[in-house]
Amino acid sequence: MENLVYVALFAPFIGSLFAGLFFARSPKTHLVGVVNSTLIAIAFIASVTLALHVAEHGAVHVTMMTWIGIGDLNIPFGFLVDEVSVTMMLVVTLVSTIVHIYSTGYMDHDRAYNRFFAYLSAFVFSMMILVMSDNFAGLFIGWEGVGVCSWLLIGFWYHKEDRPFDENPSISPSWAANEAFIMNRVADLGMLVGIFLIYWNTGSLQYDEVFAQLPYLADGLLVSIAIALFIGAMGKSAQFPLHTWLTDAMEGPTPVSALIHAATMVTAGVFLVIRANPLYSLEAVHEVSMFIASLGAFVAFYAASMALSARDIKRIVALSTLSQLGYMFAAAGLGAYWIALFHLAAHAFFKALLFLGAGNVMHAMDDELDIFKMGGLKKVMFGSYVYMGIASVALAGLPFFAGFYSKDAIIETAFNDGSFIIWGILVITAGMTAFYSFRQVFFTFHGEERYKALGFHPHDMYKYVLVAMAPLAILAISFGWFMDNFHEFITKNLPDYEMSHHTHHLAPLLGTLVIVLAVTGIVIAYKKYAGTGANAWRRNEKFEQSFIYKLVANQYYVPHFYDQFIVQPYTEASKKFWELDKAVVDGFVDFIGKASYKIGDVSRRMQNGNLSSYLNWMGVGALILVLIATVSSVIG
Amino acid sequence: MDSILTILIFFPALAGFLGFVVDKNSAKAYGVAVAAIELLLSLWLWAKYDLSNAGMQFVEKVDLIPQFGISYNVGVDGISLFIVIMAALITLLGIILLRDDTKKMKNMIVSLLFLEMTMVGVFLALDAIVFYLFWELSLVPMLYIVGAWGGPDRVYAAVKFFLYTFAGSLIMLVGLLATAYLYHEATGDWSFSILDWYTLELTETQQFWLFLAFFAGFAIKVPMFPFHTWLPWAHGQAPTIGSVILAAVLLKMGTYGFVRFSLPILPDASVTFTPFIMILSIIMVIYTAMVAFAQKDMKQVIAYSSVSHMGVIMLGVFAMNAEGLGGSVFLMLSHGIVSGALFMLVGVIYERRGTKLMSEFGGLAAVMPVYATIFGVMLMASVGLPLTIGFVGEFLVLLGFYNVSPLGTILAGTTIIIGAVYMLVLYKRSFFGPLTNEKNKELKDLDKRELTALIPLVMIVVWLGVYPKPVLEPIDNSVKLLLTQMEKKAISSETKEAIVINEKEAK
Amino acid sequence: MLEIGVNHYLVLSGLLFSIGFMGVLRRKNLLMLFFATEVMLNAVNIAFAAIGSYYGDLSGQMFAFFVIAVAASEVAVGLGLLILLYKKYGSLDLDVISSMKG
Amino acid sequence: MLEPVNISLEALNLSTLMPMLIAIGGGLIILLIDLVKDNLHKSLYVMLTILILLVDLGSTMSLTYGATEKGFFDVLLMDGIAVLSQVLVLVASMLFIPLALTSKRFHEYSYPEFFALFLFMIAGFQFMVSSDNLILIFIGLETASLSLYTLIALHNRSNSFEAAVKYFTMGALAAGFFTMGSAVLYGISGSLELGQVAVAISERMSESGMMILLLGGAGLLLAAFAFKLSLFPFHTWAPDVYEGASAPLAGYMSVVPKVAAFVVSMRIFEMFIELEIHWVQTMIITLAVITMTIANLMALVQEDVKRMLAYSSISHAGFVMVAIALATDKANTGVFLYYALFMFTNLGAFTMLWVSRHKDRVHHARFDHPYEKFSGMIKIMPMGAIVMALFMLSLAGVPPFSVFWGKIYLMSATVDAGYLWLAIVMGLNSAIAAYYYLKLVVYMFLREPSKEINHETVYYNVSKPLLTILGFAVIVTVASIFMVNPLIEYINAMVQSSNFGI
Repeated sequence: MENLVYVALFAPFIGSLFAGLFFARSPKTHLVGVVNSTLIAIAFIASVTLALHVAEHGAVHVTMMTWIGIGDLNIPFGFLVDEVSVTMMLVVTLVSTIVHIYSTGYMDHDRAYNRFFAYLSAFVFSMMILVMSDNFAGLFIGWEGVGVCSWLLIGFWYHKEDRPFDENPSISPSWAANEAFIMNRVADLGMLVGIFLIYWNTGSLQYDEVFAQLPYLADGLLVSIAIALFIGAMGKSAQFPLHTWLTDAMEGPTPVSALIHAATMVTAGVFLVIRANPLYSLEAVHEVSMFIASLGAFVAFYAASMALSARDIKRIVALSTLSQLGYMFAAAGLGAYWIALFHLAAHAFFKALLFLGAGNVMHAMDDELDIFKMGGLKKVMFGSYVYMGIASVALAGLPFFAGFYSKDAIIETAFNDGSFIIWGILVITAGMTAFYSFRQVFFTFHGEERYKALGFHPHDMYKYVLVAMAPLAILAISFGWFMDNFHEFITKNLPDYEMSHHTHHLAPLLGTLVIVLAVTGIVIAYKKYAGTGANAWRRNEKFEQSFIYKLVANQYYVPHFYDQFIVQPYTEASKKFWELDKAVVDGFVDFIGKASYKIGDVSRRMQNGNLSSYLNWMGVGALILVLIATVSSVIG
Repeated sequence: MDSILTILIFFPALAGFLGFVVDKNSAKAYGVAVAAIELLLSLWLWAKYDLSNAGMQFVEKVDLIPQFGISYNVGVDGISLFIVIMAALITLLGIILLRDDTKKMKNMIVSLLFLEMTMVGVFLALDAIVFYLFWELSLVPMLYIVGAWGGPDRVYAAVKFFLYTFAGSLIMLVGLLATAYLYHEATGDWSFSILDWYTLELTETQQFWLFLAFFAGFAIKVPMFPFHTWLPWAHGQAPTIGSVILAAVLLKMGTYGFVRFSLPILPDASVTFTPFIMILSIIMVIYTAMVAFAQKDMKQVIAYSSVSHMGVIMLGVFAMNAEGLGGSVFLMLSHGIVSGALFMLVGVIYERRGTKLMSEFGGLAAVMPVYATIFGVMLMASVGLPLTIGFVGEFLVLLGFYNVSPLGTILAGTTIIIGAVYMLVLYKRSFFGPLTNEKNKELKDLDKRELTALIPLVMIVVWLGVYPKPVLEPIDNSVKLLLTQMEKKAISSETKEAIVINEKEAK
Repeated sequence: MLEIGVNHYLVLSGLLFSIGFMGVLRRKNLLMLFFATEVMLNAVNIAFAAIGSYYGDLSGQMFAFFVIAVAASEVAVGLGLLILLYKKYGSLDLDVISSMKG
Repeated sequence: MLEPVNISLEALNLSTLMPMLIAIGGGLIILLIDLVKDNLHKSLYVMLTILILLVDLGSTMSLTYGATEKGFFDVLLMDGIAVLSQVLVLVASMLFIPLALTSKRFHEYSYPEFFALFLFMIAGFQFMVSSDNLILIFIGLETASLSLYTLIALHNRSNSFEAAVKYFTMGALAAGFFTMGSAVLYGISGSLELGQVAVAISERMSESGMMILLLGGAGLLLAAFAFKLSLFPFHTWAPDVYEGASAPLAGYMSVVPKVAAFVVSMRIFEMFIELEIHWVQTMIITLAVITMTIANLMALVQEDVKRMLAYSSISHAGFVMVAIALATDKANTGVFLYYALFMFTNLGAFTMLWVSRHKDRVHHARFDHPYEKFSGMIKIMPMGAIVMALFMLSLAGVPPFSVFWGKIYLMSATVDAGYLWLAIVMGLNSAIAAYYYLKLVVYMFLREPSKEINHETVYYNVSKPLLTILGFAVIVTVASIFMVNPLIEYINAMVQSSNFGI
């Protein structure tokens, strides 16, 4: 089994090296796409085998070698494949495989095809490290690794120029990439602090050793650790207020958005909280957990509200991702770790599907993103329509689709916990989710064919790509059916979360409420956006001028705020500091030099060449001597 | 071979003398050959280095001025071993990177070889005066290199560099003399041997003043805020090779001095001054990173970033635990490799375009992909990406210092954010975006010469990022020994408490 | 009747020395300057002679003789230089002889 | 009734007088040779002078220094520092006199009187250092000074005359100070022997008004020696005299008269300090600090290398003056060590100037050696530039070159005496000084040569003897690290066997 662990881990790495070292400079090599996809598939197969093994025999733990050993610190490259990590491995490798195959089609015409695969496989490798590591430092390697890959991939089309903020809120791919990286770094500092706290108080960074020590630590310390680690999670999972990078990250190629910014990397924060469940489920950190849940609920609503008015097809999906991440955090914060993980997996499948579908649309529409310019596309790209439909249904949480089971469980959890505010927000958000996701579907595929006037000639994706997407569609439909199996499997490792009888009793009622809200949302969306001819949607200029709309459309002015109150002051301060550095710090040094020179210049005047004044100086000197002597003898 | 250290120190100088005879067209080849031999010698030293011994090895001692307690005394331990190897490596790669049409090539090679002697000498010296001797002597070739091959303000920059460091080190010299005097008072013998000084017990007041005197010399060399302003000048005007060696090796002399002198000789004062050092270091980290962000010139960004990273190293030195101190020694290496490489990279583009202004560039990734890739790797190492060399040291330093001051660590830890800010902005401005400047459209990617110099660095960046153990282990041993010595020597109980002696004892 | 003691000699010597010293400081003519230094040296001679006789010790007078001898040789050398200088500059005014300065 | 004066030859201990007699006799021989046959080439006189000095050196070295020897009516005092300083004076003279052997003719060397005067001057210095009798010190001082004035004037330029006159006049004033100071001491103690003066002072210290007398005496004597040692503000003659004198003589002046004056200062002022008259120490330290600082600052703004070196010599003297205030054995050792090492570097630097001495002032209307003259020298004569740079670095105190060892030894002595701040001031002054030395290095290495400079102009005056001397200076400057230990050992033994002060 150990070998399989390495296979799962290093197959993507080999793919990355293969593409990066040998083919990076050639324009496009089909072989790269095939080889890399195969290698990821191998990793997937290895993960499946491992999952079966874990289900039967329990966790596999391997230690490859020491990484950092100094003082009392000993960090190995150790990998732990248990129920939690194997679930993540499955999700990651499955989605990655499909995205790889998808990319062979999507990136077909890109001149940096090989480079793309090198980055993409490297990302999978980093993500595997992140989920498989058996210690916090290893987790951090993956954590930063996915950050860099994300930076590379968001900025993949680096040659695009910057556009003003009003024209394009994400300015340019390279700008968005930097934003993502830097914002993640802010959170990473929190994570590092968490790691430091853990090390200095438990003497280790290994999960098992750390968790075993937790009960002996002081409450305040536990709270600090929990907060610090969660700050790290907030960055990767784009929780408020570190969320703006995620929507801007949509500047990257769509497969990237599907893989990184929907299915895998952004869930790393959730994964961290789940991984650290022995910490977060402690009574001492209950407040922190509650905060996580509340923040999750808030973000769920906050992101959904922005999605209501968004026009950019990818931004809508990104915001929905954000919203769903909120759900996951809500579950995790409330202690329902396994439900969070379940939603994580389900979300990965249908969100990846949704993104890839959106990618198909973009591909067809020559990278046009504005849904106002689309409409009626179902005629020309039926396959994509079906996929996006399925994904949206799953996202909206209609019965029998994956999202229904997982999301419903989260909402139920909130109710069960007695956190009715959270529950209320989540329920409302569920309705909003249904509305905006179908708003997008209807805008794109139904209604007037607005694109025709603009001169687009859409066509659907390659057949094999559509076929490759099928597993995601199947899982988006059926994943929820395996909830009980999953429950049984995962609770060997994660604490179980049982609903109370009372909740159990009310569950059908609650579920119905959510379904009703969701259906209502869909219906409204249909009425408004799916009509043709006379019923067709018209832009409501007046509404777009209203404060609420503007607030939401401008992302609550948070990016403006960052620009005005962080970026610009920082830039200004930096310039001021530079001037200060030159004028004062360096100026002082130069002043010493200049002053010395000046003193020299002044004192050389005594050297006027006139013997008479020289003699006078001697007289003065004798006087000075006497003066010094007198003063000195008087003083001391 | 018992006298390997002597050979290591004086071989380059001897070769430099003989280099006067070499024909000027063959000078570069000669330089490469000599530097390569020196590197091999240093690697051989590593091979022969006894891992189980944390103390000084290959010690040689010859009395020079017994009347005054000065002797030629050299030795190597885990702390200095790798810095020496790095110095040899960087010199070799720097010489390789020299363009064949460099004017006065022979003078350049000879100066570099002399410089190499002084660098190696500083790190191997176990006698304070011998240390000081190499320390000061290193200024001379550097003065020439900056002054003769530099930019328009080269003379100003070179003289500023010389005088500033010279002034500081003279105050340090007074400190060294005072220490020798106190040793004489205590034992009746004159000795400038550092190892003898390690056994010297000083009162807290004495330590306080001596620390300040040492500080003057080391802090300017590091350079610590607010004594850093010579550095941007020197870097801004120096030729590529000058900047590379300055950043990679010469700055390390300062931090090495703190490790070799201040800590073990003055343990109590070191602990007393930790808050002071911490504040200065944090200012260094944040303030200079911000100044770096405001720069328009690529090289200045990297120059200021050097200062910022040196701040992190300083924190590690004063962490008083093996994690932080060992981390900072490792960070000295990694900063040497990474900043050396970054200066080389800036030099590459400067040679092609004659400018280093970021506004002149943009979209370079399209025409020079290999260059952009290597730059990217170094950038990531510079911002401390795990599995690159930059992470290990930075992580350990911050980890170690957290035990001293959590708040300080968090403030200094912002380096991972603001470091990323200026580096990424630099990268974006130069390499990303559309290729608009006509002059950049015909730029050639890296040639063989440049690749030969840069690829080894890339390999080291990855190798030591993934597998730092061969380097960390000797460092760890020696650092633990040093901390044990400090603890044993410390007189105040606070100091003893501040020093963390690790459970796993030094061998 | 006033007894002339050693102190009177010393006061005289001090006065003469001061006069000579003032001369050195104030005179601009080189020749006058030389005279002023001679005055100073002679003042010293008086002091030596007086003190020598006060102590009954001969070394003071010896010193005085040597000072006279040295003063004579100084005049010899000094006048030689003075003539050379006069040939070059045509003047003995100190304000004129100041080509080297700074 | 007159008694016959009975003096046994043994009591005279003539061997103590031998060194001076040799120098004087040598000078007379040279004059005699000239009487017999004129128009002999200068090389003869140079070699003759060296030989005489060699014999002189031999006779000096043969004096035992284990115990203090008195001789010649007890006015000569041949103790350790007397022998040591004579050795220094003689060695320095032997090294400087061959600089007369230039390829170009110079006025002064065509007169054999130059060499005779040179030898008389040395005799003067020898008298000066080997006596604790104020009379003999005065005689020696004046003999040496009067010869020196003449030697300067012999350079036969209007600047030289001006320099000689300035030096002479100020010297005369200083002689006045010295004699008056001596008179005061004589008045206090009734003796001109320093040893007896010290005894008398320590006895009468508590008398009222004594301090005022001492103040006058010590002040006047310090003024006189401050003039000799060119301490601020008595230094004003130095730059002009250096500029007016020939380069070898200027170099010579920066070492030999100062060594002699330092020896006398040690005898006189360390006596006061050991009598615990603290204000003498304060006076000296203040003078030393002001001197090294102001001279350094003034050297910064010089345009001529020789004038810069003049200021630098002043500064070095201030640096060494600190040792007098410390009055410890180590400090006194430091004085000799410093000058022994400084001598070679300065010899080299001034020889380089001499080598490049041109009869026309090509580069500057007033100066012989402006900085511009050396610009780009590395391109024209690389070895010359490197050698000159070595001397400059040595003067700046960059290890391991010679002056550095003197510097740290003195600084160490300062630290040992507890004057940490003073040591730091000394250190910082070295840093300031580095600027103007570097300026020359910068001109030589980092500037382009100006058009009118070629090999000919900078190597104008070169000759084999000069190169030999230069080589000698380089070797000592560079390899000084190996000579420091024996030097310290020898000097230390000498200093410890001396008997000055009380």
